[in-house]
Amino acid sequence: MLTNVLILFPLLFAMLVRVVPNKIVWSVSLGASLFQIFITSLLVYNFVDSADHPSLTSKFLWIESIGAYWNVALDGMSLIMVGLVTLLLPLVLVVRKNAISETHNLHSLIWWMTGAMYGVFAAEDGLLFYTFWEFSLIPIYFICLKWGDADRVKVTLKFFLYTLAGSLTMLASLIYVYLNGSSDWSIDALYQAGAGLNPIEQQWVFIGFFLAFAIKIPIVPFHGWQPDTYQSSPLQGTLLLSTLMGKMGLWGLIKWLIPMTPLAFHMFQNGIIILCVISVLYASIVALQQNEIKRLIAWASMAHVSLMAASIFVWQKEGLEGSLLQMFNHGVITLALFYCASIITNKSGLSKISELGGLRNNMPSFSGFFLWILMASIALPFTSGFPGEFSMLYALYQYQPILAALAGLGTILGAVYMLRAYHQMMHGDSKFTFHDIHQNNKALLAVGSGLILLFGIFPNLLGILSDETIVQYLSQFSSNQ
Amino acid sequence: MLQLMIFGGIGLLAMVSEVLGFSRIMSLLFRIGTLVCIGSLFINYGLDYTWFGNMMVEDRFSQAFILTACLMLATWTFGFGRKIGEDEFRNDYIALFSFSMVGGVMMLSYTNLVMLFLGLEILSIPLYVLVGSKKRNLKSNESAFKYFLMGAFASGVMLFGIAFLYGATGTFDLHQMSTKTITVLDYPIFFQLGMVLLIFAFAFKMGVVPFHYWAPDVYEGAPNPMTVYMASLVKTFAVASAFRFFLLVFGGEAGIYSTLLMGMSVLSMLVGNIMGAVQDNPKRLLAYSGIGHAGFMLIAVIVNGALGANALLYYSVVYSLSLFLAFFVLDKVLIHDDFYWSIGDFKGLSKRNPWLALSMTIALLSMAGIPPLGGFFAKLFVLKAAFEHGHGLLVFAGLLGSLIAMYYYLKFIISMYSRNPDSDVVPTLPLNYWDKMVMAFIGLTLLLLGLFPDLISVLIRF
Amino acid sequence: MVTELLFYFLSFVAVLCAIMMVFAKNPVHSILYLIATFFAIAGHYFLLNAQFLGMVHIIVYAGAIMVLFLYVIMMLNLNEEVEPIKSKYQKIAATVAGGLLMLVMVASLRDAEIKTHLPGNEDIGLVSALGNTLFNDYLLPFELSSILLLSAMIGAVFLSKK
Amino acid sequence: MVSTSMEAALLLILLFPLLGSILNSVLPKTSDGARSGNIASISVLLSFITAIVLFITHGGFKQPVEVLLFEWFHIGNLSIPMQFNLDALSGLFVLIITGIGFLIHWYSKGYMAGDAGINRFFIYLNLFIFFMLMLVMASNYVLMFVGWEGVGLCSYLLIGFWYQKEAYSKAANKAFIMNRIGDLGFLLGVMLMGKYFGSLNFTEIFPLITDSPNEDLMTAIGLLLFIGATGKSAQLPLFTWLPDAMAGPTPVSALIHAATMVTAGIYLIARSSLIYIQAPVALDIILYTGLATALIAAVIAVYQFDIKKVLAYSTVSQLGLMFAALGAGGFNAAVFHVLTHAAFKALLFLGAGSVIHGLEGEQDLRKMGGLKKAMPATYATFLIGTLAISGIPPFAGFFSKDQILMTLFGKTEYLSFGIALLVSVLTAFYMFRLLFLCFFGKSRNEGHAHESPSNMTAPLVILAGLSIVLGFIGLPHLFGHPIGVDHLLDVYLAGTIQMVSPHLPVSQELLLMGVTLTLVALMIYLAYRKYANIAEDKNMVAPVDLPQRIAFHKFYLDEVYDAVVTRNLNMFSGFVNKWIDEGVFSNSLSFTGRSVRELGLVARKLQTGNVGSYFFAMVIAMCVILVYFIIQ
Amino acid sequence: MELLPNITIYHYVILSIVLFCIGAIGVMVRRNALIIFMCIELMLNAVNLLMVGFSRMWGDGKAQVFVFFIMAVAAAEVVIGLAILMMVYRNQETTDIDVLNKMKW
Repeated sequence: MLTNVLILFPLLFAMLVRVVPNKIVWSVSLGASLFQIFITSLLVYNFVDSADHPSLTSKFLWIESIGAYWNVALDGMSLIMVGLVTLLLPLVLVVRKNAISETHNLHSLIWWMTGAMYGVFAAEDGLLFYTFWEFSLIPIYFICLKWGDADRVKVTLKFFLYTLAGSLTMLASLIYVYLNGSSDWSIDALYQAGAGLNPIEQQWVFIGFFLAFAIKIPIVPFHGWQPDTYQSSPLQGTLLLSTLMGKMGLWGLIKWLIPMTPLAFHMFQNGIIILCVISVLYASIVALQQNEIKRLIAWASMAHVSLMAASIFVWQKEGLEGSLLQMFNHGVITLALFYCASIITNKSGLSKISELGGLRNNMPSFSGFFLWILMASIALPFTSGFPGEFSMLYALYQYQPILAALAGLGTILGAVYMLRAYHQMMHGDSKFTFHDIHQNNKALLAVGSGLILLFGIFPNLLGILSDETIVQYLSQFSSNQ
Repeated sequence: MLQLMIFGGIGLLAMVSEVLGFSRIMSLLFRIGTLVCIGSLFINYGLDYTWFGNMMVEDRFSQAFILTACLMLATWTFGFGRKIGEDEFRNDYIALFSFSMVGGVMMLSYTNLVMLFLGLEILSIPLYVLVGSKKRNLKSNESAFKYFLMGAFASGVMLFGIAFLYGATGTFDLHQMSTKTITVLDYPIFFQLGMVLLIFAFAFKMGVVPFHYWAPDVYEGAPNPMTVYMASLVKTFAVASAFRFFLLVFGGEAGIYSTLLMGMSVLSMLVGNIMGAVQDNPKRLLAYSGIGHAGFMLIAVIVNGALGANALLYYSVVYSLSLFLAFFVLDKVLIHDDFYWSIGDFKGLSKRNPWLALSMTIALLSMAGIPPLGGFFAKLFVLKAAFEHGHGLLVFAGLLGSLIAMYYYLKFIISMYSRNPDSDVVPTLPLNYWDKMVMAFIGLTLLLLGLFPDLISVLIRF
Repeated sequence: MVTELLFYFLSFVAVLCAIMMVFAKNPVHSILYLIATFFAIAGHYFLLNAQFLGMVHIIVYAGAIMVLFLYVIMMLNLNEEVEPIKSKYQKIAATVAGGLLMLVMVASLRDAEIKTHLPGNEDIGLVSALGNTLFNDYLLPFELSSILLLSAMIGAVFLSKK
Repeated sequence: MVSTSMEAALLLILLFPLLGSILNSVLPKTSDGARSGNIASISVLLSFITAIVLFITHGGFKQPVEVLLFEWFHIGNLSIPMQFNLDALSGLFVLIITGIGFLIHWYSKGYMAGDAGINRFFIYLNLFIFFMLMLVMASNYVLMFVGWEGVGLCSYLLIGFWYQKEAYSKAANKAFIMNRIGDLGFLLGVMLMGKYFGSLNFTEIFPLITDSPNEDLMTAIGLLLFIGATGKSAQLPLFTWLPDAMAGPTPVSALIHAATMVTAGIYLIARSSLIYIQAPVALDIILYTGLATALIAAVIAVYQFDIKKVLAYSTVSQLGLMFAALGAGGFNAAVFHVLTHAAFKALLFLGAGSVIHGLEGEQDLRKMGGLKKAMPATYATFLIGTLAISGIPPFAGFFSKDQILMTLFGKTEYLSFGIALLVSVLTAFYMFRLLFLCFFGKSRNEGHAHESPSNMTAPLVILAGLSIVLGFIGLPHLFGHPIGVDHLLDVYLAGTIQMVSPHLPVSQELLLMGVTLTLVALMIYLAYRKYANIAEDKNMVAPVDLPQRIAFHKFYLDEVYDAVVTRNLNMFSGFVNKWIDEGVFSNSLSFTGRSVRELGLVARKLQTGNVGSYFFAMVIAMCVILVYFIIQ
Repeated sequence: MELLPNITIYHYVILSIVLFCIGAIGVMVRRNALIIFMCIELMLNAVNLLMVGFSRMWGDGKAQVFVFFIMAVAAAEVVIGLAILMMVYRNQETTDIDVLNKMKW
């Protein structure tokens, strides 16, 4: 029941916030995000109390004629994702809070998106999942369209159509699975129906789903929309896209794709892991050439999420644990990175790495935060980037050592492009005259850095939520395979 | 039958109202009539009637479609009726609309080809006039002219088809024809030729490729309320009558004829949307999108049966509502000379009037099939039905078409939200409460239908 | 035998006049050719024992409709050869397309080997027989066709109002 | 958890430097930075004292001390605990790190005085100590990797300490990235262990190894770990970062790039000695890599003119020797050399720092000379350091180097012994060249050299003392046996690591020592002849003939890497970016979009607006469909 | 009495197809809307003829009744069609379809 509140409150608030006066909208919606934090902590508490606590699930008949239910449930895995959304929501709300027009519209869209994402992570019903999945596309599109930079029109068009194309193939697959099942959209029924399909059918269903998720994640060669979109979006949009939206795709892999098509999964597993590893390397190599700071982070992020996808596809406890951990932490790190990028861009008015330089002279404390976040991004131990990355590589290693080694090259390349960029932007003689960042920015960065440190040293805070669930979840499907 | 009489009666009353001096309450009467129709349908819902020896049969299908058609008409009057009601020729309009509704009702409940043909003509003839009702407007003239010529041509084709069907079976009654087709046919060749020709005519009326040529030109030139009427209600009548024909004659998928329909459907969804992608005139664009949607509805016709009926009903309702909303906004925005309409007129609409922009967005997203708006379930039902009958190609084409359609819907949205208004337009577009109410009503209905699609599908469970 | 000859004669006249109608330059000529075609068709009706229909046909088409056409032509001053000729290619293409349609339709009757002779039943074409059918089985359409005509009337009046 | 004071003390060793670092970053900055220097030094000193106390009270860590804090994270069933332990080996390293570390902190207070970033400097330096301690105190490989990467980070930060100079921060990047390459090998090795042993704790892995030998597996693990070591300890082919790392402040070079961090590779391999003794192939590879590195670095060192570069190459060369010792199975010899090397190389670096400080930043040997009088204390200590590294008895270097040579000789591989001998002879040559160029002859510097302040020279003196005495804890059999002190270090380390204690016949051993010493003395004489009395720098311009030039340019290794790796990588990524990503992916996307548009533009041509053409099109469509039906 | 001994239904079918297609050709060939309209009337007549033929074939009057309706419809269409033509002519002074193509693409 509480889960319903979690999902529906943001959607409701998205409407309410439009009528809040522009002056106080920021604090009101921050207050509401505190409410979400409260709800989430309550959920976590309930979950820890008992894994099948009644407040975590809710099921009503929705569309009788086709057997669709409002069926939401949270388990250890989805709680991590929900936690991520909840945690990042206030951060997304407060970044650059004064630098944007029509704040209440923006907040409304962010809340809308948040609600939809909760729905995606909690849905246990195929139709509901798809509904939320698509539903989350609209607000982010509008955010990018309305507040993006000069290229936004072309870029967002590409983004929207690209992701929609994926969604549509997923829709086709979903319907197909549903039709071969027991006229029920619930996830268990779909699992059964999917597993009952013959290999050829499963392959097609798999491809349909995979396209949707691969585009969202994104994995090369389905990434065409990503760097442009990250670059053109306003900061909030970039944050939502990079930290949360890509996770929806990964979540889809875990929750929807692989369990539903076990045979096809076995057929494609190897190929897709190889594809993901190629994607890691490809993204890293292309990142070497980037001169736009946001693009650089976009490519780096792509390398990371590809690795997550690879490790999910290993479909072992190690991989799932690692990737869930990393999904969470990558969210935090990427948020912080993009925030840093926006600070640099706003302070200097430049976004080309080669045009910047010597910023460390101007912004010593910022440079410290930035370096720490950057190190987290390249998975320095004791940052939150490390445990997940290590686990994922480890899982990949269990699967095939060569692939782990190749994916590991990505971490080397990561160090190369990140440090090179840091060097070019921050080091050298001072070129600018502005001063260090404002206290508010510092506070925000401190929160981000603190989270990075916290989850770097105590990654088990997340592990205790998900471990049990993962074990159960995997054992549920081991018989199918 | 009752509906037939009510609409016929209103038409007659409208004719004589001028003479007898109660023309002022005519539009009220029209509305009351519509409501009475709705009420009567609710009262008798689910009861089957047969009139005049199988000339006309009221069954669940026709009742569901007539009911929704009346509801759509009520909504249409609600949204666009005022505009017409202020016209000096309002009684002519009311008479023509009533008569065309008579034709529509006939097309929804026919069991005899005579009724189909007459219904089609009774529907069309007022439309020819209504399309040209802006008598001084060159575009309106031209579109009436084109619509008339092509419509008459299509009537000829249809009649030719009916003649061949008669030649093959010796009857105009669909039930009898059905028994004949199931058993041995005397003249299979005539039957085939007749079927094909009849399908051409249906295709023409539905506006599916390759008989769609009239649609963009006519939709563009017709006055907005008429365009909406044609694109929503008339299209529904056409598709539903085709559906009914296949339902009564074949009782389901129709073999090789279904293959033909499939081809048309695929072409419509692709060609309509691809051509829509290069349009700049909003009305034309929506016309092409309508061609794509007709392709979707045709899928329901192909699938047929209860499944198809449900999908078709839902689709037509949602599509009509979306179209109402879109045209309502269009009507408010495109107020200047109609030869230079373009999507550019929507520039910065969100700044000029956020309500209009929001409504347009809802309408477009619904048409595109984004959940949780009604359009999503419309597409879902259709695609599900197609998949259930193993028509993967249709699903593929449908999805591809939706994707292309999204592209040009986004052009509107981009224009509305991401551009600044031209300096020479009125900075704000005022709306009165009535307008807002209409938009809110339609928009919320679309949302409601998306959240609870069963609201519609209960109507048609046979 | 006579009727057979008559059939071919009437068919010939109908087709010829139809072609002439299509290709005549002067609209008035077209109308006259069309009237001739109608008469030939009426002849067919008589041949098929549909005497009443034949009469009605002549009255409605030749008498009413064509006169209306003629009247409009006069009113609009279209009786001169004002129509610019379509380009030759368009004409040829159109003719070829029409011919193709004809060919295809005829071809679609390809394997019709049974030569169905037309049975003789004189009664059906008579007024009383038709009246029975019309007012029993087809009462509803008959009544509804009044609405059709009414709407045509209203439409015409509406369109001709200034 | 922490249950005894012993364990608490162990944690304290770790925590003091971290606390120092945190304190320094939290407290507001002072203008001269004296306070931060004090905090930093004291924290390390406290660590050192704790370590000593622990060492004494715990009987030299004969029994390892372990503290399990909590489970850091786990991968499936593989648990990675936050667990620290101290045994003989790590205890020794802790002492080196904190001891030398303290001295260098102390020295840095003087050296860095007045630098704007002194506060930051001490934060980094303390952090470095923390991570270095973590590296050696970790009880499993992952935690060790934390320290491993952590010191890499600090090294990065400190090399690029003067970030305004782009070259410096480039050098920092280079160091970090090269280390990363090695780290990947390390990680893969760790994963391989995890896969086969189901654990990464030393205490759990090592028994398993001895229980079930598996040479192939051990070789694979050994080689992977060694890749990690080559990065961190600057061995071929990844050593080029270390000379560049001299961009950092000199104390950093002394602490990180000579005494401690670069020996982490030795520590790693010594720590994993159980693995290596089962992997002879891996050992051989280590041996030859070490020797090759040592030789090449020594040759390069002969031709360098930058005082710190000479020392850097010397470090590489000495590390090579240590690896050679490891490769020969002499883990104890390597550790011994680490110990002595830490003392005298720190001394040399700090001495060089003192010289540089005295000459106000001058590092070029060609512009020094005759400093003997101006900087007597520095000269004296530097001389001791030089003697130690050259292997002159009774200085520390003599004993450790001797042990390495013996170990190699004991392996009866005369090639490797010969190379090692050559290296140690070359060491004497280039070190004395350095000494003569720097302190002898006439001054070639315009400025007025001055002696460094006492807080800089005091550590020098202490280190000089250490350089003298440290050797005696590893007296060779030859000397130790008669007086009953038989190699204290070996005794201390026994049981912790595998070791080889070669007992050559006395005569043979004496002969070897004699030969070595003779050659060394010859080299010193040659160096004296050539470099001691140079007044002008005219005959010391960059070498002209080809072999010299090659050596001067470090065998063009950087250029080769640049040409082979960097440039190709850049070209490749440029290619991928331009042709694949933009060329194929972006264009195919926009092509799809465009083609839909084009299709629409073509299709709309059918919509001519002319009714006749519509009829025509419809009739054609009808024909087509009917034809289809006829064919059916 | 056998009125048409050697004339089969196919004769009528083919005749009406021919007439229908001539109508269709006319629709395509001509530019004068009025003539096009007349051609459509011709097509309707071809249908009528076919209907009557089939009516004769089946010996059934329904088709002839249908023809009445067709005539009624034709009449209504003519009325409307000519009214539209007049309206167009009033505004544009032409009934040439090549001129009445303002809306296209």
